[in-house]
Amino acid sequence: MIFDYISSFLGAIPAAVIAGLVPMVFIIPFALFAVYWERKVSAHMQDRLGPMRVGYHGFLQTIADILKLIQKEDIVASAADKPLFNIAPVLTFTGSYAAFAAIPFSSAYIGANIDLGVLYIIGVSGLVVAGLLMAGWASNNKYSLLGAMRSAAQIVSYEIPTVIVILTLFSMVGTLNLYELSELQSSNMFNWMIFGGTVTGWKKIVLIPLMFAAFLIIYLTTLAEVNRTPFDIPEAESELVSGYHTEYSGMKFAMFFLAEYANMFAVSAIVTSLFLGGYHSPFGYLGNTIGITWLVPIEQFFWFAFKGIALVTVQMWLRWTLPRLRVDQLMVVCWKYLIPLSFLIFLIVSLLMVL
Amino acid sequence: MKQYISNIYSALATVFIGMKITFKHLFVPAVTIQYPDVRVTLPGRVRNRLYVNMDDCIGCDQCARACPVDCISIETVKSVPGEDLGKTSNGKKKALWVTKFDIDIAKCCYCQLCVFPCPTECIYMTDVYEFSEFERENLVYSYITLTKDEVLEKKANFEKFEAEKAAQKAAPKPPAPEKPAPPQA
Amino acid sequence: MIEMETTSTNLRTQEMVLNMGPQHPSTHGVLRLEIELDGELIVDVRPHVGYLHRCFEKHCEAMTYPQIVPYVDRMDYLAAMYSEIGYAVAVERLLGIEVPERVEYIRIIMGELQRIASHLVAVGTYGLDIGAFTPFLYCFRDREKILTLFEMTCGARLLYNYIWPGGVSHDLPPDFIRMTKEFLTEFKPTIVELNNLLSYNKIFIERTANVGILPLETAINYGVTGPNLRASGLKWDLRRDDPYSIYDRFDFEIPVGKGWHGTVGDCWDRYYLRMIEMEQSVRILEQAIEQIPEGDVTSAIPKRIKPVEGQIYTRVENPRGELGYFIVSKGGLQPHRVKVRAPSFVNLEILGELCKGHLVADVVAILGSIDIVLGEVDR
Amino acid sequence: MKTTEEIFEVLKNRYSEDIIGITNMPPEKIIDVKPDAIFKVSAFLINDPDLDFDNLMILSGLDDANGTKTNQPDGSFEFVGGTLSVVYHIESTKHRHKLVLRVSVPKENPVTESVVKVWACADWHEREAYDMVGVIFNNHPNLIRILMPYDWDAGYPLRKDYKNPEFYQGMKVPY
Repeated sequence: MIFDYISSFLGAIPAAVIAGLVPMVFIIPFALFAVYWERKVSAHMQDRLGPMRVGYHGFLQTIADILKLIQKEDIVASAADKPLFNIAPVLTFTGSYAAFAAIPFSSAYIGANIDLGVLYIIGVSGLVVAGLLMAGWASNNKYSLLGAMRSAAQIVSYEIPTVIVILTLFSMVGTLNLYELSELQSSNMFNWMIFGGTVTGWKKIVLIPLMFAAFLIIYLTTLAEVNRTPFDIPEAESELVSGYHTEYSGMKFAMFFLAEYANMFAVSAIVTSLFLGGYHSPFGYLGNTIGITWLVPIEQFFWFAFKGIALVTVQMWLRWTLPRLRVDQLMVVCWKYLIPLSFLIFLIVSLLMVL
Repeated sequence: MKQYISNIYSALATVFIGMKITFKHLFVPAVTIQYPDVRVTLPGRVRNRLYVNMDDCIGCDQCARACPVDCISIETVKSVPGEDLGKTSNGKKKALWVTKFDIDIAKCCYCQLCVFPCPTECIYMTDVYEFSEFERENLVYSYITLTKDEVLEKKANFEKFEAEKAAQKAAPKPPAPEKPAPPQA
Repeated sequence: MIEMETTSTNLRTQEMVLNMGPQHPSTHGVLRLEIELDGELIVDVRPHVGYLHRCFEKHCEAMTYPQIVPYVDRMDYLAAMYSEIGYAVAVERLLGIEVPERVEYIRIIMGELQRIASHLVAVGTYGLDIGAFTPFLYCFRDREKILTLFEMTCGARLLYNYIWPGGVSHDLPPDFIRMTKEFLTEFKPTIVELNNLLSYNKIFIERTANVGILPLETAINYGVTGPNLRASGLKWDLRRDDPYSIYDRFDFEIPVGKGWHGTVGDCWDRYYLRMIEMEQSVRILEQAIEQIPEGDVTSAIPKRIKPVEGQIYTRVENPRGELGYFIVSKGGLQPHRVKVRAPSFVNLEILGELCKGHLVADVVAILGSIDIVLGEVDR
Repeated sequence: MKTTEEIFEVLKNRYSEDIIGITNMPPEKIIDVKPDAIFKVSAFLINDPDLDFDNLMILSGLDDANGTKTNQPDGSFEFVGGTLSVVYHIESTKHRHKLVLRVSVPKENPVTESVVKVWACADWHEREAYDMVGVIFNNHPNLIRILMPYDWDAGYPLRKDYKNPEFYQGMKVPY
């Protein structure tokens, strides 16, 4: 798409660079906004006001924070493994950034239109685990190590139900290409996968609760993959201080932070693309009605960002409501509840599709 | 199996109840205030920085003795007959020059124990609570109204008076000595 | 209790010593725990205290009796009113003086308000330890209201120096009764809300039920008191069992742990007991506010406290347990020896016993449920 | 409910050698016990069904300051001789009676017996008494300092003749 368009007159390599930088234009403002948004949401939930001093209602607070983080001294603990310590935040951020390549922001923009898009995203976010493990090991801190071990176990386990749910969808639509998946859910809100996709008749009625359950499962598992409450045990500030990034400060810490918020959006984007109609509007497009076709992709981008941010908001809402699970209970939730249930859904849906 | 399903149900149900509560609180007005712009009105009995009204102080040292952390230090010099120190607002006659009245407010524990024994109610706690300093020495407040020279003068006066008194005492015994006896420390 | 077979003899893993504290977000102050870990499983916990030692007992020996009161505040800074009540009761019994009726009522009102405030902190920070941030702020919002009431009365929000041997420093301000009534009506729905938000949450129950079970025998032998003892099932409350002040005039219940979601004496019981105790405190307050007589509050304060030679141990039911003062007088203006039986100090001893065999995350849950204040442990 | 005198009679009949007497310290009455007998007396007190003292409320060490006072030229003073005491306040949660026991040990050789095996909560109390007053409890599982730093070697702070050291680990005291 955008890559093909640019490479037609600039050549492949500059096109790749440009196409690769486009998500950055989105992620950094998003992260700045999301941090601000999280503070405000949490503050108002707790009868507070949150940041109010920098800019209108503290709107520029995160920019001030970033400026502060940039100015901070880059501290590396003397007993730390320096190369690993320095690579880890970059690797973590790379993992979450690379996931954006296959996410269709609108019908006109998708970084790379890969046929195995979903699997690519799942695979690439595995890099995050490597980054976290590196950070935990290289910090030479027991809390970091415990946090990293927990997060590795957690992320690896929670990928299983995610993939099973994706498999369920695959058995319904026969494609793992996120662009095609999004296109399948076009034209009508009830074509969204959460409402059973394009399947018609009695099957759809049976599918709706199943799909709803599948949506809940994938939302929970992705929540666990980005280490958010109630699954934030790798960071668990009350027991592990702050887990794998205890020893990080300044820009390296900011990298982890950025990666966390980028990841939050990435998983919400996946859930959106898979279940909530991707970039499609639930109502139809203004651009089509008034005949300006170039407005449609922009509207689509708006809808995509809107759905993504809405899901991110729900993540925040959960975080400021719930306590945290314990490490063994986390595994219990995954292995005893989510995996059997997702298998069950997978079986029923596959049977339905065969019928 | 029943347990399994009820676990799922109770987990989801309690999560939703919790989410409902937090959602309700999104629209509750905040209870915090924007501090330097908005300030709470403090009740009348509030205990913050100590203040001494030196016009009323008679230098009786009772507050310093009541203080559990010894943050008040008072030094006084007796007045010489003929000097009029005035009266306090509740009619007590002053008899001492207060040459030192320092409160180390950094040590103060705001317990108000110094306020109660004061016979003239000249030491009390105000509602000023913003008085941080960069240097600890600046937190030692001196309340005396006399200047340094005056303090020296009063001391000298008193010493002279003491010396005279000693001289008078000494006078009747032997014939008057050439020099007055050295003043007692 | 988690059973793991990996610790059997044929698979010996190296133990890791994790140093938790003195600066750690959930040790509630400067407590240092030396935790021996096998993976995430706890083999041993050794608490090290003393980081907040301020020589309270040594100070007392150089201080007159009224001067000790501000120091007493600084022991249990979350329940300073109650520390003062305990001290005042001890000195009064040593001197053998009676205090006016109104003073007793004021003390009970202050004490119960303080109990609510202290339990709110306990409950809120416990939520924080488990990972729920929001209930903590709701608790602090209500605690602030109580502190405002205290500020109206004596001018300070945290360290009051209000209850003196023989009386109280000020009479109640004119608005106090009305504002306390308002607070109580506002506060009752908050308990329900807190219960719905935190206590009955499935995740919270999973984290705390059947964790850190304290059997009654062990509890008594270790001298555990207060809500922790009652959660283990013994109906033992000094307000009723060793009455001081005028608690025998009020109608209130003493809740005991029933193992609502697990075993008797687990973390959830200890936590939930504090919730019920807040309700009971509200009950006492409502009665006390109705009954409070008029009168003078400073008349019985002795001008000079100089007890004869003797010694006394008195105890009161502090929000955390049995707060005892052992005062030895040799007939001077200063006590010969003051020793405090701080409930947190004694309750903290069972931590090592409770933690064995649990996970690291449970240390936080258990420590939070014991509800210690380090200022009182270290004195 | 039993009064101190009744319990004193019971103890006197059983351990006549080890019970010294009853002291009146108004408003409390104290039973004095010999240092080397406190363990067996307390074990009897907790095990006897009529007494059943299951709760040790407080264990406090104190310096009696009853030796001969010698003043030093620099204003400090020292007590030579005299005793240190350990006071046990115990009660029964079942029968609701209370008792005060006291053990006095000479300051030169302040050794008594630990009661940790009887009341587990005595552990930290005894460590505190050791830390502050310097009473040594035999058979205590882990008798180290508790509130003071583990390497505090300037003596026991709650003794009346305690003097602050000039330096602690190279730092001036007071700072």
